[in-house]
Amino acid sequence: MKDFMTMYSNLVQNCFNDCINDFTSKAVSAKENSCVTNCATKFMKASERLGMRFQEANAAMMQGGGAPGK
Amino acid sequence: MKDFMTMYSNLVQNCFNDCINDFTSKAVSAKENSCVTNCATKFMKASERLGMRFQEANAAMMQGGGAPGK
Amino acid sequence: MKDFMTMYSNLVQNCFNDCINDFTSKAVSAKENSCVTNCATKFMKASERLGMRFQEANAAMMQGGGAPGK
Amino acid sequence: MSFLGFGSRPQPTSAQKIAAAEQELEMVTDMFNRLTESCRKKCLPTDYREGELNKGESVCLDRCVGKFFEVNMKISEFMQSQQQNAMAGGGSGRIGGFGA
Amino acid sequence: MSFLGFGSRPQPTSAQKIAAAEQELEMVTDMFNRLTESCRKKCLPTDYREGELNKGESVCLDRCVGKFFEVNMKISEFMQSQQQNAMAGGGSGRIGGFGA
Amino acid sequence: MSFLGFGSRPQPTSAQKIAAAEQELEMVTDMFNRLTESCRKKCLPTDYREGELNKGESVCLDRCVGKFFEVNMKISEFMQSQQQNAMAGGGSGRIGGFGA
Repeated sequence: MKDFMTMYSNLVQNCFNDCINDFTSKAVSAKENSCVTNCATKFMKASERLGMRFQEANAAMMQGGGAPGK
Repeated sequence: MKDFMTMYSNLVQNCFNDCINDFTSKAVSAKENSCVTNCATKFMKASERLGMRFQEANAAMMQGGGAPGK
Repeated sequence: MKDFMTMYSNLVQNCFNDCINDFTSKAVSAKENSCVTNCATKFMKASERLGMRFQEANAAMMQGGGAPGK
Repeated sequence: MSFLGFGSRPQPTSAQKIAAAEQELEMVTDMFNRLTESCRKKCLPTDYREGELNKGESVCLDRCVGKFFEVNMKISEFMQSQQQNAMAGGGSGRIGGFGA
Repeated sequence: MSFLGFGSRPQPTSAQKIAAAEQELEMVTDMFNRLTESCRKKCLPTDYREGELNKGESVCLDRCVGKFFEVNMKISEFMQSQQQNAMAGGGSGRIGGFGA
Repeated sequence: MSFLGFGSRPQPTSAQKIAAAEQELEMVTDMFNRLTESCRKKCLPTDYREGELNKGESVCLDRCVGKFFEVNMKISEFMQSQQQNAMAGGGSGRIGGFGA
């Protein structure tokens, strides 16, 4: 649960930082809006891919030079 | 209490990072000194303002699309 | 223990960020490799030096304007 | 969990309510700290020639909070739609057994 | 502590095993979060003109994970050699009373 | 709380002393981690052509620690004066019910 919240908060902060740079107007522009959606979509896809690769690499490492018992 | 400490540590680290960039001399210069004071002053004023706006926005959100019970 | 893990993780992340910038090839290059080793070596030496200076400064501060009781 | 606007849920017990409230407080505090960090970087120049917030900085901070909330809302909706796609038919539409 | 590859140790009790497993999980989660942060910065441009991962980004992410693990391995070895120098003759070669 | 130099306080109990000492340790550790991060960025170039600290880097690190402490002291004083303004007449001059 805590991991999910950290992930969620990171997502909000990162997409805000990357997409919202204009404070001359109050409203979120259409361009900013689509940036945020694309950012969130890409972030989720990247997390998924990184998670798979991470598990593979971790499993490989445990088989290779890792501890046998635990 | 922990929140206060985090805020305090952030304040020290941010004002140090922004204001202290000369390590050719040992002493904190007059210019660095006034930068640190202004940084701390402005940081506190900004925190206060952000806190007010945050609470307003949070209250508005809860009235708008939020959960009724809690 | 937790402090050691934080230090270790910081070391890995910092040296990775500073040394690995080429993703056109799969293999870690000789140059990247030596960068990582130098980074880790320098990081440890810097931590040691900072630790000593920190303790000295802390001790001096406690003697100077600090609380007498604790 | 009003800050995330995840909607209503079945009746919780008192202990669950307290746990949910604590978690919400922690979450809101974390969000406020992140918002502060982001808006400071976006709105305050780092030369600090004066301690006062000038007009431009103040307006920027106000808009920054508003836009941060909008982004948060948008991403909350996005996550809920993702969630609904993932467990279509199975669940209650809330994210990961959230809150109470 | 297989993620760090710190090798085998004397037989632990059950309680120690559970504590070590919890610590390992926390450590692996932290590493994954750091890896995610680093690889996102290295591989994803921040203009977000599309939501899909394109070919170049996908390949970059894959290689990023591989290289992150190699760096982690290399630094783990480095720390162990440091440790062995420091306590030559005294200990079991593990770092700082690690795990069980 | 000597690191922050917040001055003396009324007599605490043993349990309060222990809690305060633990909190102080956590605080000092956090400060050291932040100082390390800042001084590394200020003083060490990121190309790492050698593993040794050269003369310039060493001197820079030493001065960095000194200046970090000065900034910390200055901000501690600033916070105390803020505090005294805020609760003029009411309190003991310490910050937010700090320590013991």
